[in-house]
Amino acid sequence: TAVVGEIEISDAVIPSSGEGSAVSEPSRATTKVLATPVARKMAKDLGVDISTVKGTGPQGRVMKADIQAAADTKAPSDGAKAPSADTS
Amino acid sequence: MKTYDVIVVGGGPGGYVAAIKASQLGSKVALIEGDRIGGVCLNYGCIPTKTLLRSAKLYQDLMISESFGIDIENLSDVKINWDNLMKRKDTVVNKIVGGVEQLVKYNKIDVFKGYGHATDAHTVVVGEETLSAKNLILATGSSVLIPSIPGIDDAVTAGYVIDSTGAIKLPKQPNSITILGGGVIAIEFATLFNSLGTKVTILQRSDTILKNLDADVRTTIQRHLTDTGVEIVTNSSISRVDNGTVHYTHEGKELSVTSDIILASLGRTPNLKGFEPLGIKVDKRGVVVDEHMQTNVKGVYAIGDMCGKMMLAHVASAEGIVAAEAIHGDKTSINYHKVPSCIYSFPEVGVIGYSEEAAIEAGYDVGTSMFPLSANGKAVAEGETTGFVKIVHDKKYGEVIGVHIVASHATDMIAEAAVSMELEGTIYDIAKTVHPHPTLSEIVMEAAHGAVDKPIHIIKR
Amino acid sequence: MKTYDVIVVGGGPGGYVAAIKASQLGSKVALIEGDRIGGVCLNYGCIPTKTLLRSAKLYQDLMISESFGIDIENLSDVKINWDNLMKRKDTVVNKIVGGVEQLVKYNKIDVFKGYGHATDAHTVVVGEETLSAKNLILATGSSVLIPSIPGIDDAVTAGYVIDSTGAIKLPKQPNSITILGGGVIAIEFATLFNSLGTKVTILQRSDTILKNLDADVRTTIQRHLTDTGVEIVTNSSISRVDNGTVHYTHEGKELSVTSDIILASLGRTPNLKGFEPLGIKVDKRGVVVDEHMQTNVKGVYAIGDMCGKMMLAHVASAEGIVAAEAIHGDKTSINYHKVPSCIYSFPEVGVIGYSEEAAIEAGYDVGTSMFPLSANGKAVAEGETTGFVKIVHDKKYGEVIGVHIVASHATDMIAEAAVSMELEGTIYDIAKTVHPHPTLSEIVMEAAHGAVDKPIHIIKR
Ligand SMILES: Cc1cc2nc3c(=O)[nH]c(=O)nc-3n(C[C@H](O)[C@H](O)[C@H](O)COP(=O)(O)OP(=O)(O)OC[C@H]3O[C@@H](n4cnc5c(N)ncnc54)[C@H](O)[C@@H]3O)c2cc1C
Ligand SMILES: Cc1cc2nc3c(=O)[nH]c(=O)nc-3n(C[C@H](O)[C@H](O)[C@H](O)COP(=O)(O)OP(=O)(O)OC[C@H]3O[C@@H](n4cnc5c(N)ncnc54)[C@H](O)[C@@H]3O)c2cc1C
Repeated sequence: TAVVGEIEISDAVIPSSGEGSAVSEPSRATTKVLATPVARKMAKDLGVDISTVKGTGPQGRVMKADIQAAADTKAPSDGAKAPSADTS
Repeated sequence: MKTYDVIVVGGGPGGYVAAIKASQLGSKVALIEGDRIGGVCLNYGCIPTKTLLRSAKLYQDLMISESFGIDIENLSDVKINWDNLMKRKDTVVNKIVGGVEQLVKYNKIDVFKGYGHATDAHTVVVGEETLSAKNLILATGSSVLIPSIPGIDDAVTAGYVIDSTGAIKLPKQPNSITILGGGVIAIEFATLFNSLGTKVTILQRSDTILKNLDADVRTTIQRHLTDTGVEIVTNSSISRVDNGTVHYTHEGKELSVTSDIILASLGRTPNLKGFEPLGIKVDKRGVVVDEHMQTNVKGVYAIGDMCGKMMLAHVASAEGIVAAEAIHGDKTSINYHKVPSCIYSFPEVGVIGYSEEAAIEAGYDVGTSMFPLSANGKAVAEGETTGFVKIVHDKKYGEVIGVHIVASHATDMIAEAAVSMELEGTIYDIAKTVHPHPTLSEIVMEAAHGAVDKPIHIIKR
Repeated sequence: MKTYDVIVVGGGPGGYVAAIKASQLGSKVALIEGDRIGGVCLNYGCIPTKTLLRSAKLYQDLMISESFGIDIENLSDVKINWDNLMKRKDTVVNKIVGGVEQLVKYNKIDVFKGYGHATDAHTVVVGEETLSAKNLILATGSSVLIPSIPGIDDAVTAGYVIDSTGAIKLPKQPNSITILGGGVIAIEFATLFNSLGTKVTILQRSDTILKNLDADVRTTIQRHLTDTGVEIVTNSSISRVDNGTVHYTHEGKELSVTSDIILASLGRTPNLKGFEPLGIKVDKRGVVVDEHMQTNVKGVYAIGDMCGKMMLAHVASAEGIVAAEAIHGDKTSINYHKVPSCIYSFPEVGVIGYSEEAAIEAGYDVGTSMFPLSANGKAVAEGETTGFVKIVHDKKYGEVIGVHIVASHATDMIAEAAVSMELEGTIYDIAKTVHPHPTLSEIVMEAAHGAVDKPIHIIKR
């Protein structure tokens, strides 16, 4: 029989062989916060712990408006504004 | 001896992008190229094939122009001018290669013409020159693999068997072509020649073309190719080549097919010659690298086709940027599950992430939703209704983990999926996004609606 | 008297989608339509124009097929078959309208044929029937506005002046056409007729066509139309119409243009007849609604063109879903700054969000980045290099707030921007997303790179 190369150029998907998929297997064990990039940046900026914010976007995604609202409600009482480390 | 911060060997889409990025980040960069800047992609791959496919699509549309209300008195007055086809391809390639040469120059990169070889991890010799640098980026690409089939060497010598580089510069249009292999490149050439009126036969060893793609994509493309006249023989085992004749067995029968030209598209192998002294680790896919593209040898990086991860130009470029950034101290990486790939068949294919099968295998709680192109207004208006979109999602959060599009503009459409996945978008986000009417992209939204609940524009029982 | 949960008046893309969504959410729904299901969009707007434009594009490509390596012995043997063009358009429209009729039926919606009028907020009369419902969704759309120009009424009667509905069913191809107005519809018809070889003149009152669009888009399209033979007269004031002749003043001079046909594309006005008893508030754009599409009258909703927010089919549909959801108790809304709109010119236009001017006016700290299509490999391969992408972002977090694309496939490409903006994506996210090569979508990534720092593929001084 013909010897056919292992490697096919521009082959669309990485085969699920060990080495290939090990590169980038996502870690799916942890619960994550669905949030938009802008919301995350804003949370860091305004010292809001994003994991405590209830998202109003699709499927509870935290949107920038949610962070703004969280920052607005805590701002008057909370003068210290400890910046949150959570930037997941 | 000339000293640099970074030496890049190979000027393809991996190497030249790595060189530009490294230079933009402040490194002094040398780029060594033995052939032409642009590599396989610009000179023999992506660009020439897409240029020819553009003409082929026009020819195909022209043949059915009557159905669009445009009459051509004598269709036999319409002729493919092979010389002009080739000339246009060369013009396009030269223009783009010239542009990249300008870019490289503008970015103050020293270019050395010639094939380089390394004497150690910091020294590369090219012609009379010896260059030294702290970091080395290898980007030498891959070459066609001609398998050892009895008779094939003679047939190559006699000009019957060619590779993709030969296929884009044929002196005249073949009446018939046999394509060995059923990967992406094979399918693009099948599309090209079939549309231009050449009789095309595909001999595929396994039971399907385009293996690793989602089953729905595979079967749709296979059926469409067959419907438009391409002969596809799966489960075929080639026994011997005799000039233009390929002998093969299929379902226990000894068969043969004779054609003007045989295109071998059976795989590629990494270009490693001249780098043996480095002792870099290689497995059966290619050079082994960590997530920042560094090989087992410190300061030696490898990117692109030679690593064999996903043999695509944009992957080579993205890896080039990762390598340049790593050298600069920025540790970035690529999630290959978020990298799109395309087939420029008619209709086109654009896919990203997990196929349904692969997602199940990876342990996701998989949901899928499909929406056919035939229910899309723009597709009907354009008269191109073969295709669909299929969204694969993780039921946990509704995160989109795979998108598979077959549609006339699928290669443009897949960017929406890529950016959605980069942003960890869910089916809810895509469903909520207002898509313009009438566009093919509406099917993406409809499929997302279908995944969430109910699509508007289909009868779903 | 028949009783429903929801009565929808008008079966265009606003009304039929609202009806289907309401039914999917469990309501008993009546849909009243005086003409054909599908409204302006399917019958006289989006679909027929795009069907004709498909043929026009093919004809245009065919005229330059030699440059693609395809020879046609006698270009004069290529003829537009106007009857077949019209037949194809009708076939496409009927197919899609038939599909929507099926959908409506499948979703168990009672359809009443005829023009309805309301006697109060819960009662609609159509023909012999009186229907009652707790909620009313008005979706009656808009009609062409023929301005009062001396002589225009006679010219309408004589068949010289037509509207867009007339323009898609001309009995034969005009040799020349004068288009009054420079909005999206005007530009699409200019593209259509110009590509088919009709002499086109546009008379525009203000100093630019396509006002409200980003200045770079406007000038690119205006220049391209002019370059391809369309005569555009801006700052023109029409004084009188005399059969096929339009008299106008331009830069103080009295001028005139005579053509076979005059297309009036000067605006549209909401269809409100029959709903006067409801006392709904209307301003100069149309019916006034809150963010859930409710009018000032409780239980009476209005959607689509009659509200005059963005006169687009996908906006009407999205508003229909919002209204149906509001009735069902889900308070959703639309952010109109995240709704794309398209122009099917050659090249196409796809835009979303703020133009540079509008963003500055709105008080953003505006950053912009442009990347030209001429530096894109796929565009060169396709021979269609007119265009660019322009990304407008808020410098604070890099959020993308506007994307403006001119490119042959811009209408497909804008979906990427739409989903990015829906997910509050930044220029960093788009730059990081691996885009497939070679595609037009790479320019989006390059522009994002340019916004962040430096693009790879351009000489940026
Ligand atoms: C027909 C065809 C069509 C394709 N279409 C597409 C497509 O549409 N989209 C897509 O994404 N991909 C496509 N590909 C794949 C794409 O071309 C490759 O993935 C891409 O070129 C890999 O880039 P690279 O930089 O790793 O290597 P290459 O592009 O192969 O470049 C390597 C360069 O290194 C030079 N070189 C090698 N050894 C040395 C040395 N010792 N010293 C100096 N120089 C050296 C070579 O001359 C070459 O120029 C196609 C490939 C083919 C064959
Ligand atoms: C030439 C042209 C091209 C266009 N191209 C595009 C495009 O490419 N993309 C895009 O997004 N938009 C396009 N538009 C705009 C688009 O057609 C409208 O925005 C869309 O149709 C509005 O939908 P609607 O449901 O609000 O109203 P309509 O589509 O106007 O539907 C209203 C319906 O209500 C019916 N009706 C009215 N009064 C009554 C009554 N009293 N009783 C019963 N029925 C009634 C009418 O018969 C009609 O069918 C185009 C428009 C034109 C004119």
